[in-house]
Amino acid sequence: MTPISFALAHSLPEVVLALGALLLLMLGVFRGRDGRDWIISECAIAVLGLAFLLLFSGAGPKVVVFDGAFVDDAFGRYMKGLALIGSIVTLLLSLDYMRREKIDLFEFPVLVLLATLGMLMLISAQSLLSLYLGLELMSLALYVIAAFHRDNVRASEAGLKYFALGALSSGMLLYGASLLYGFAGTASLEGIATAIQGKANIGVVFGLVFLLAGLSFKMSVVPFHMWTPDVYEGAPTPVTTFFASAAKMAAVAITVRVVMTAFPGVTDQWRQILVFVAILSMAVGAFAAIGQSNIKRLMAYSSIGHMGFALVGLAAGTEQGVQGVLVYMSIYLAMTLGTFAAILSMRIGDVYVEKISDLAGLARTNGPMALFLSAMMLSLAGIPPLAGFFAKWYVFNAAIQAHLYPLAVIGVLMSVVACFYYLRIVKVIYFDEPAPGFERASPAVTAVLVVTSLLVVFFSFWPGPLDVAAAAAAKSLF
Amino acid sequence: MFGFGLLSGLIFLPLVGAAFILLQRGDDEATRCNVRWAALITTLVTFALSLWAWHLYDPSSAAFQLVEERRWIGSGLIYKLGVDGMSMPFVLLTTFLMPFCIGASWVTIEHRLKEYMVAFLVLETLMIGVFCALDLVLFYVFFEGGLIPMFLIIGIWGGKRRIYASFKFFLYTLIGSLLMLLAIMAMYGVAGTTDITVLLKTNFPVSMQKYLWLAFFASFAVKMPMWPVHTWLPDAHVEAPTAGSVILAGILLKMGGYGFIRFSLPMFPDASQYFAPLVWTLSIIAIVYTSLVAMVQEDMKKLIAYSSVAHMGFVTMGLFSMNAQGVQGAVFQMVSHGFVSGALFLCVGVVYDRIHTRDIAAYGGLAQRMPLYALVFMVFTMANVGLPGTSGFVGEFLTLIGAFNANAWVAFFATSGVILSAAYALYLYRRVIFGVLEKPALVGINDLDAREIALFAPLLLLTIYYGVHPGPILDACAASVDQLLKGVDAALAVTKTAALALH
Amino acid sequence: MYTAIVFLPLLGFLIAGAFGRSLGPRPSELVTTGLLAVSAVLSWVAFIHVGLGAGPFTTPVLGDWITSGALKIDWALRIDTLTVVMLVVVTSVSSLVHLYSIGYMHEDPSRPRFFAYLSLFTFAMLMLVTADNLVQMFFGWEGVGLASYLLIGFWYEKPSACAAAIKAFVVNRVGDFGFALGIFLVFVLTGSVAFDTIFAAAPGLANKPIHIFGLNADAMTVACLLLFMGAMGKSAQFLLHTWLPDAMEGPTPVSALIHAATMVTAGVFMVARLSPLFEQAPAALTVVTIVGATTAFFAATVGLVQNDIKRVIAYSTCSQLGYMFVALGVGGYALGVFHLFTHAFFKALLFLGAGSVIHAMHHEQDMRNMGGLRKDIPFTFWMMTIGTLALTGFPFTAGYFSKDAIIEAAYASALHSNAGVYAFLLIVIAAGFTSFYSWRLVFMTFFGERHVAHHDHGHAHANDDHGHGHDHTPHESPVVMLIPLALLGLGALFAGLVFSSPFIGHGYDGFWKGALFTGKDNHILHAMHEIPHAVGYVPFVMMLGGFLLALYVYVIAPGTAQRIAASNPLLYKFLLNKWYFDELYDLIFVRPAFWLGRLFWKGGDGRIIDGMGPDGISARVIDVTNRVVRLQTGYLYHYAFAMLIGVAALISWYLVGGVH
Amino acid sequence: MNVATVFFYLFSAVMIASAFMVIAARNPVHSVLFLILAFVNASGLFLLMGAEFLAMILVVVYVGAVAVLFLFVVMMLDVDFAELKQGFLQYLPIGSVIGIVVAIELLLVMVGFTQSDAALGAGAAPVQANMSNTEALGLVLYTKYVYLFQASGLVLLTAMIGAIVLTLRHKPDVKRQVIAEQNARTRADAIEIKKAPSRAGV
Amino acid sequence: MQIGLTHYLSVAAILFTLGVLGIILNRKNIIIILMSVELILLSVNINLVTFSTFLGDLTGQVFSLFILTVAAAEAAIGLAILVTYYRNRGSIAVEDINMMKG
Repeated sequence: MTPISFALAHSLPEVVLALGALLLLMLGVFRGRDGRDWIISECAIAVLGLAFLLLFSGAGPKVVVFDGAFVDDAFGRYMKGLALIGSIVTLLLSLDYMRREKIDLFEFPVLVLLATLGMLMLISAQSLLSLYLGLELMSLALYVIAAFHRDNVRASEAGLKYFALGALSSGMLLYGASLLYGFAGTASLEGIATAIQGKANIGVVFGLVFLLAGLSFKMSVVPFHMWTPDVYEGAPTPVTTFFASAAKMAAVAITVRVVMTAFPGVTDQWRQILVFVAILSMAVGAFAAIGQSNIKRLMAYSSIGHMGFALVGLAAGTEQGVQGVLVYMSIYLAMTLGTFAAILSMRIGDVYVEKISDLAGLARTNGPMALFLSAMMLSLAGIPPLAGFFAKWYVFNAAIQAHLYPLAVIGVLMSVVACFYYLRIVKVIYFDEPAPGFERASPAVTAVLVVTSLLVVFFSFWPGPLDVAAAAAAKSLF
Repeated sequence: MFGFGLLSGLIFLPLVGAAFILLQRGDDEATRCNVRWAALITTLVTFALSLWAWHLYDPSSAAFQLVEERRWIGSGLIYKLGVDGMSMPFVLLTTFLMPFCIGASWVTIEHRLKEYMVAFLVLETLMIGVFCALDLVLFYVFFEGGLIPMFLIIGIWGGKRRIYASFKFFLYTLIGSLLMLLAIMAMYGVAGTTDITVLLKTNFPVSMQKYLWLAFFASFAVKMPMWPVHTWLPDAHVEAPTAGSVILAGILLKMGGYGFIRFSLPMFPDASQYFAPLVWTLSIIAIVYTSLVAMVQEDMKKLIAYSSVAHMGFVTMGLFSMNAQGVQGAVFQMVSHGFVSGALFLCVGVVYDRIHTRDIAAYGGLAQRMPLYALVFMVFTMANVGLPGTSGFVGEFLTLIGAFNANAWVAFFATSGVILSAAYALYLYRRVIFGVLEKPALVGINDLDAREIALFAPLLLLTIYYGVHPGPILDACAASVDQLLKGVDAALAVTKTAALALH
Repeated sequence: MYTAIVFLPLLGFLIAGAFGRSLGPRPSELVTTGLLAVSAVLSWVAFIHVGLGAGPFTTPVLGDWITSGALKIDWALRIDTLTVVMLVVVTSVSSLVHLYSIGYMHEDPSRPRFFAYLSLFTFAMLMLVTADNLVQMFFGWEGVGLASYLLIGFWYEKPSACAAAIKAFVVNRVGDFGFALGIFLVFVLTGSVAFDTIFAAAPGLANKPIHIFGLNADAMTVACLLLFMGAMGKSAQFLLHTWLPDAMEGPTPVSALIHAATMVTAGVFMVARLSPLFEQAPAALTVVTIVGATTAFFAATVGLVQNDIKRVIAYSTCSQLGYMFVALGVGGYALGVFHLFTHAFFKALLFLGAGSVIHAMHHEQDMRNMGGLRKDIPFTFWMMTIGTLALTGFPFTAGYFSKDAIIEAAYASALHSNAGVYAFLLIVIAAGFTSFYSWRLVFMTFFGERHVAHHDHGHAHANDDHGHGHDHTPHESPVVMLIPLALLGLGALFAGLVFSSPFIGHGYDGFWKGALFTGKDNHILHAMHEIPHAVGYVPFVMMLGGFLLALYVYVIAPGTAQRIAASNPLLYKFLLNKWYFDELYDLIFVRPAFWLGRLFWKGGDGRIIDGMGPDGISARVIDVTNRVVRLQTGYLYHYAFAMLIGVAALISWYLVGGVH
Repeated sequence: MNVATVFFYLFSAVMIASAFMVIAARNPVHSVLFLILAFVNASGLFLLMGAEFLAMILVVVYVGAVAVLFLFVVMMLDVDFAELKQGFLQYLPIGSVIGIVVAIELLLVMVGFTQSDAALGAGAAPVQANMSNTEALGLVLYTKYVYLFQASGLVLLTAMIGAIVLTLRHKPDVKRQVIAEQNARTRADAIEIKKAPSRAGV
Repeated sequence: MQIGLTHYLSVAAILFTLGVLGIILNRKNIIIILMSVELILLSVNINLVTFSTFLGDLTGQVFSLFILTVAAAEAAIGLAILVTYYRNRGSIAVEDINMMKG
């Protein structure tokens, strides 16, 4: 048994987050409720930033600690980095919004910290037990912040739907986990792989189905996606950002880790499931989004579609595929954060608006923002030379190299359909007659929008680092 | 140049201009003037630079020249540029046509001028990139990226149905290209790289070639456009602003043909041979069918757009006849069509700017008030018809002779297009230029002004010059075409031997 | 010198075209006419030098044009006897027409344009006749087509002129379609398009089979037929003749130059030029004969009943071209060229004379509105009479030598071929018709009652301001118009007499020096002298018959014509409507083309391609979207149900499909 | 058929029946009560399998806390129960068909459920024969599973924060006991003595 | 007849299905959904304990223990959200929760 200090050294970011959350909670409680300032949020950002920096302290080969519950490897660090970025940006974006909506309670950053902690635990989970606990820590915090605008009926409806279905999905995941445990006699992912020994058993496959169903819910892929549009629409916008960014990173990371670590020998089995949900997700994401008029809802369907694309890479089941997923998620993160930053800039007076038609003629009322948002949309559509294209290149390339031709063909066809609604937004921005202009966005929001846009637009000039990092991360899983 | 080569400079120079324009503040007349001049100077300097590149280029060599290469993504994808005989003419065509586009928009674009010029300059970057890229993915990036500025150009500054047209244009071309993207990935799987120079030497299995060929075909056929995937073109042309139509017809269509020469023929020779009858059939249908359709059009731009489809039919037919005349003729036809159809769209633009309609029925008798215009229009109409002595003839003649060499029936039907092209082009000319000037709107119409003359004069001279002396273009691509065909023949011979060995 | 001959008209065109508007009409006229006159003089020099003297055949290369793979095309001038004959014809007639036009067009505001076009035409025609390869010939070929188009449509305000212009161009293109294919085939067969190479290769290609268009055929026959199709178009032969009468919409000098003397004979020139090829393709020659004879007959019948003075001459041209092709078809290339040569003079004379008449009548062209003009315009009358005599083959005029020779040659050929019999019969009949309609023209125009008084002046030329400000009495034309008439009159009278010996007589070999190729079995020139004398008189008899009949019908017993027409209404209508060719073509080509175009556009592009393609797909996408969106009901239990169905589907998939 | 078997069937049957009643009962209060019954029977099944500690926890935590919480909320929300529960049947057929299919498929698999050859003894925490269930759990919970134990602590903390942040309301006009203030009160500021004139009325 | 793995697993499977059905078939009361979730978790617990017993491995029981913990937390949060919703909407009928759809 390794000394606890060793284990803690490898889980430093998590430790920092846990302690930070507790400290900030106390700080918040003792400061009292009347001081509605956001110093807690800024401290939380600092804590997350510290955790992000600490990720790089642990660069090294794969290490499993806490009796097989926790793994520290390049893959985990990569995805944790993404999740942390998502959290940091979420808090940045929330500062202004929460104040204006008068829900700037100190619990929010604390809950975000706890959720992020859950995500990191989830990403590092090496057994079904830690997977479940990480997932629940994340989910419970997310349920709460979805309904955080407690006087808003939409927010509480969003929280309620998210909770009820989330609980169902946890149940499914647990049922699957129990079957896997029963088959393998151990909850360790590597132990399961050893037990399976490359031969698929119907019980194992059932366990796999239920487990992946649970995870699919968190990734919001079809048919476990139904909560997504409602929750995205109803939840406060920064929370939606959080769902679409950090939470997705964690869910995808653990899915990748589960199938790669626990089921490496039965690729054919889980690939069928992934292909099934990937195709459905791409299709539903593409088709349903066309009918939307609320931009948050549209982004929900968009994220569903994008998860489908990411899973195309995973379905390849190769190192290349995992690299593709990593690159895809990184670029998707930038695009999502940028888009939500733009959505958070859509404010008329003190009211945040969410209709796509509110963007009409933005090019003439706010040229730079129009440019940035259009870049985001076209990148989401996967049009070169924007970053979104390279994301698609990686995953589809992996699928092609794995000879998943029909999947790839369906994928590109769906991306054409999806392209339609992204283009429609560009059309609204550039071609339509102007609607009333928006107020000046807060510096943090503007900064996020500018930085992500530059990343997306100029990614093709310097894609090397991301490629290298993702390749290294993917390698650590094999 | 900052560690990059001439071609990089060529590609990114317009971007510099675009950045400069973006930095301009305000919307007063002085700023507009600055923006116009900045755009014009950028395109002119780019053109000058491309002439310098042409000067450095050695037409007698079939190798890629002015090559530059750097790491890009991972192991397989590189940033590699270079030109050979098949791309050099197109680079020049692009840089040559751009100043005309800027000039054509000088006074007609009044709102959102800055964005307009930026869109065009970005488009220029992407178009030059397409013809210079020596990495398949890099090519794809440029190829596909061009959709964005064009989408905006049609959508913002277009006509009544601009939104329909811009979406149709975008999605239509996108769907084809994405299939090509998959094929690129498959090729990457075989060769482990997307370096075009390596891929040109890679022998793809025959069965795989067919799928790859079809995927590439899906993209290029839409772009060309070939029948029956041509319907986006008339809509896009009709709605686009004049300069947009010029670029669309002048350069964007050529990307499809360029793709066929650069990829389909040399990389998939067996499949090309296998599918040649299909291409021929489609080309013939394109020529005859669209010519007939052109005849009954009531919108000038639409008519010219349909005629573009027919002319591109000659290109594809020539390419897949797979002999020197056919391929060289196709290259020439593309270049020539670049400025002829571009000029025709400019012609339409001239009267559109004055009367604001493209309805043929709204015109008639323009010769009376606009003799100069009538002359210019006549020359380009004749070039469009393929009259010997204009550049339009050389390409048509060479492609036809090439096709005749490959299959007499193909040439037979395609040649009948020559009759039809005369019919629709002259019919248009008659309805617009001839007749009595009796429409009240036309009574006060003015002839070409100095700016317009300056626009047309170079095009007109080139049309005639290349008609009687097409040597510069034909020579430029001769060596490369020769090498291409040798490669194709060698590959076909290998396959044939293998097939014989099996029996 | 040769370069100067060819390019001086181009220079004239450029000067008049580019600077005509600033120079003004008069300088443009003078420059173009002057340059052309120089060119004409030089041509005669060349003719004497090369044709009559011992000047060498040369082909100065001006530069390269198209080089692609094995295909190499140069800009070059091929100078041999055939060329110089054509040079002389073209430049002489052209310069005379230029001169004539100064008078004829003197009230038209667009004179610089007109003269520019004329010079452009001349340049193109010269390029055609000096071509050293098929493609350069094609260049000139299409160039003259363009000039013809421009000149026919010169009065662009007239819808009929515009229509005629397009018709001329398009019908010519139909011929060019064959010509182009012919060029391709020749290139495939010989690997070159240069005449020297082709001619050298031709004997080796005789009787060579080729698999083309899905059938096995004789290579040379196919090639020659395709090339001949081009000739048919340009020379307005039967089936492709419809454009020529309509082309009379152009100003009359144009008709004289292009549609009588030069351009329409390009087909004849082409076949003569390609005689080495045609000699290897007897079957093709047979076709040439038949087409020529049919045209000669057909055009003559139609010419019998036309009322428009220019149309009569136009049909006459058509008919005479048929004669030329008969000559070529039976192997008498020199005969064809000779007739071409003489025809140029008398037909140009007739047209210019007709122009003079029209000028006198203030642009009235309908002969029914004329009559009795003999006294008003005597000079024109006499010139027209000379022309008619030449045309009908009155002894020792130009036509007598050339046309009668053709009839004799046809008879000679009839001795051993059915096509020859056919040709002989038809052209003999046509000779009679020719005489009849020619004299009919003269009688209707210059004799009888005056009908000028009641003609509707503004009707035919609504936009032509010519004649305004004049009184409406016929008047003789100005001198600039009469000089060309006189010169051409001389030609019409004496060209035959002077040149028959070198062209088709004893000076044959010394004159042509191999520019025309005749196979070793081709003895037609010899054979035609061996025919019975009786045959020699047949043309004369036919001419006389025609003359007398016309005299009776139009002078002695006016009104007979109407009676004959009334008693044979069907035949009359059939002829008057030119055998209904225009209507037929309209019915089977033009209308279906437009109909198809509309069908393809609305039905093909609109309904099928767009309907099934982009529009259809986007509509389906919207349908799917609506359905998918409706699934998102907002109800928790539906959401949960979807999850359950997902899981159920997956586990059923594995349970039913088994674990793979 | 031994006693264990009998009890198995008894517990199972009652549990399933009450589970069915949980979802089928018209009155939510009844549902909660049936839920408690189901938990108790499950706890019996646990006992049969020798998981005594879990059985107790189930009764204590679930029946004692969670179920009561449910009951509390059901009562508190004061919903008109008579109105609820309609429309259950209209949706029954398709839902139950799918449900039954799932159940049958699950049963099919469960009946044939086999464990990996490597499974026996592969576990991380084998049961020690000489140790009670509670003791064994206690031994591993704070050692092997300390990480998870801490994590579950955080989960509970989160739930706590969540419940508070969502439901706690500060009503400005509600009076609260502030002890410091109470203690700080003096007679002087609490009482005021006023001379009231007699017989003058108030 | 010995009561084996299969029996317990079957009972758990039925319970699981009932739990899921409870969520799907319920129309009126959101609390029933929360209870159905508890049923599902119970079935999982039965599974885990069964496996734990039959494998002679404590992990299953530890797992089950954590599930109980988390389930309690979940119930708390679920009820909290429910209360919030009720305060906003005045109803907890499942059919009323459809402000957002499409």
